[in-house]
Amino acid sequence: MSLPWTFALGLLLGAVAFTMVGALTAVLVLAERKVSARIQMRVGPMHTGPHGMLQTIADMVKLVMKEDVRPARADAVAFRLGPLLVAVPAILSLAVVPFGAPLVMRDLNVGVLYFLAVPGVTVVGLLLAGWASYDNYSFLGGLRSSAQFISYEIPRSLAVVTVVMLAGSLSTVDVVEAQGRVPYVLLLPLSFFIYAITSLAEVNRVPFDIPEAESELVAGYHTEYSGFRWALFFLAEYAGLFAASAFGAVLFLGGGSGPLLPPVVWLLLKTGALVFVSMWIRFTLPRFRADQLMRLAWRVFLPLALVNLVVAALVMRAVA
Amino acid sequence: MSGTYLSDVVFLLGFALAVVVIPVVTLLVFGLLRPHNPEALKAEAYESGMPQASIPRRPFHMAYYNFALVFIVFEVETLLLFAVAPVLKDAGWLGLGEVAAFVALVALSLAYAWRKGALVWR
Amino acid sequence: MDTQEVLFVAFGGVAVLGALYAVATRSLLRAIVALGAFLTAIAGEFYLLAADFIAVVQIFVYVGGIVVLMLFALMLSASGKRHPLAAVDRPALGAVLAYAVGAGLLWATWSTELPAAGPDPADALGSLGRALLGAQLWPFELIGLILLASVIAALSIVRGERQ
Amino acid sequence: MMTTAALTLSAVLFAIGVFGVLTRRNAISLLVSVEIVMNAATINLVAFSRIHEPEAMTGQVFALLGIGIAACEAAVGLALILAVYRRFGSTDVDTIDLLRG
Repeated sequence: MSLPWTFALGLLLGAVAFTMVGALTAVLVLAERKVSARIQMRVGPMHTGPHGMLQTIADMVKLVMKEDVRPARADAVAFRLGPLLVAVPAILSLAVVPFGAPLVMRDLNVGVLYFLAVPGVTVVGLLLAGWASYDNYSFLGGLRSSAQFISYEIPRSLAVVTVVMLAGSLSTVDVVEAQGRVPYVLLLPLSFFIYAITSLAEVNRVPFDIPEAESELVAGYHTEYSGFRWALFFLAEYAGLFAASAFGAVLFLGGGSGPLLPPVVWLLLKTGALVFVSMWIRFTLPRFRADQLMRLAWRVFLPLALVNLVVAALVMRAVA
Repeated sequence: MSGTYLSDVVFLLGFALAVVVIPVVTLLVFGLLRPHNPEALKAEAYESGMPQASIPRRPFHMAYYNFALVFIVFEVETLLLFAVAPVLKDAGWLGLGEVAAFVALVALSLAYAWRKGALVWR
Repeated sequence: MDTQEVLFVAFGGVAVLGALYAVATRSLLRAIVALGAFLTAIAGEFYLLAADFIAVVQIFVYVGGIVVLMLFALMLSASGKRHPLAAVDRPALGAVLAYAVGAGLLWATWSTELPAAGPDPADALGSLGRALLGAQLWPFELIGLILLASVIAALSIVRGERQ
Repeated sequence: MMTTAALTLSAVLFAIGVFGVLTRRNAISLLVSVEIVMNAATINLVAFSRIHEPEAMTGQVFALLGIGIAACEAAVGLALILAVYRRFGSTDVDTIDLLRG
């Protein structure tokens, strides 16, 4: 394919990824409100549209039309940059998900590492947003979120190393191909476990949502944000959840491979299953305390991931 | 697979451009439509209804910095493991031993940080 | 110029502007953000130079790690200051010396006949991994040792200060 | 030619980094400048990797190690800066003159 076409394709798929994340956020927010309502024996939103189906659409209109308030003492540039630096990397990480036709993203030689590296830029955005707001809640929320994010990044990456080891490649397409008929969740159950739990922490989901613990920090780093800038943080959270689930499906559940249905459908089904599990967890488990959270990352998951890596390497060698 | 570097960059540039431009344009366009009524009280920092008790520019918990510090070291070690992971399958017992020695160094760093108490929240 | 060179120059321009802003601005926060932009542009240059692994490592370690560490340090040492500032001192002297260094390097670069770039390896990532486990084994193990040493050093400095 | 372009860019960035190191007094700004210098060096390593035995990847291996060293340097350097800040209440390198007679 000629370069201008590649560029145009990139533009198109970028727009598609953004739209997809937006639509997905709308669906997931509604689903989450309905699922949580069911779990907690309520009915959830009912007024806008049949059974409240159009509630999120109304919310979106409200958000883009809402006044954009900036605290007087905030650092104007960093305050504006923060939400963008949180949302953009989260969506950029979708550029290497092998959805299959018609959503062929890019197969980079280093795709797996790209997926782990790019969302890491989010931390910079969190710190900027929290610091720029000139507000105690935002400041502490930004610090906590970033400390949590970086702590869980290490065991998460170490769990993915085992997948790369087995697949012998850093390309996402190769990883899917290498799984063949046996998905890695069967060969590397511990890696999958570590990946799943640490991913929840990375996207700030319950039980790891201490940075946004309403009872202590109001809304964490986005306390001072309103309107569309606030929506960007929200979008980033769901983009992160979607990307982490899609990668869980690619790395451990065989990606788009499956009988009868086309790959893109299989991948979305597997992703959806992982997203559902995260919602289930959200409304079932209580929140961790900050110290428990950090202890879990460094004193449980990191040693566990190292042991897992060594055992996986030994077993792979012995079998080969 | 070589020779795709240029088109990879071109694709990612297009992708990034779309992902950056869409929110920025949305912000600008709706910036013209949405209300804008600045007011001194509205621009105060939110502190649950009270006036701001302390300024948010103060020394904080050193623990945050300790985590960041240990993080960056382990990050580099993880990336080096990523560099050797794809060839580990064909590297034989010797290659495995070499990587094991490296992992031992990683474990040693972890043990030191653990003993120093850098990995707990105080 | 072909597309590759155009892109290389464009990324280079962003990198130079980011670096200039980072060393010239008085606001420490903006200096660090400009450094982040600079580092991202350099990652693009690495990718164009057929070093995709290095490019991703650059984003991972520099933007996601070192810049974050610098922001933490900035915030820890900013007590009471709304916008921490840092002055530029003796700019004339610095400019003259930097100009001399740069001119010397450029003269050396342009007066040397460089061999043409060889073909990029077919399996670049595999070659990198094999190099680390083969010919470059010592640097690989040594960096593990250096990282261990820096954990010990940095934690000792931080802990020693606390008592 | 890509190699010359890379070396030119590297020389310019190196000079900018040197300017920063010479003119900045704040320790964090100094570290920012040093990172610019380190990156200029890394560009050279990556560019040379393509002209001397591309198959051996020597340049890229050392670029990787250089990034690792930069991370160590930032970790230890910033720990020092914070220790100094807690002792002297400033990150300005000129205020630390206890050894001056």
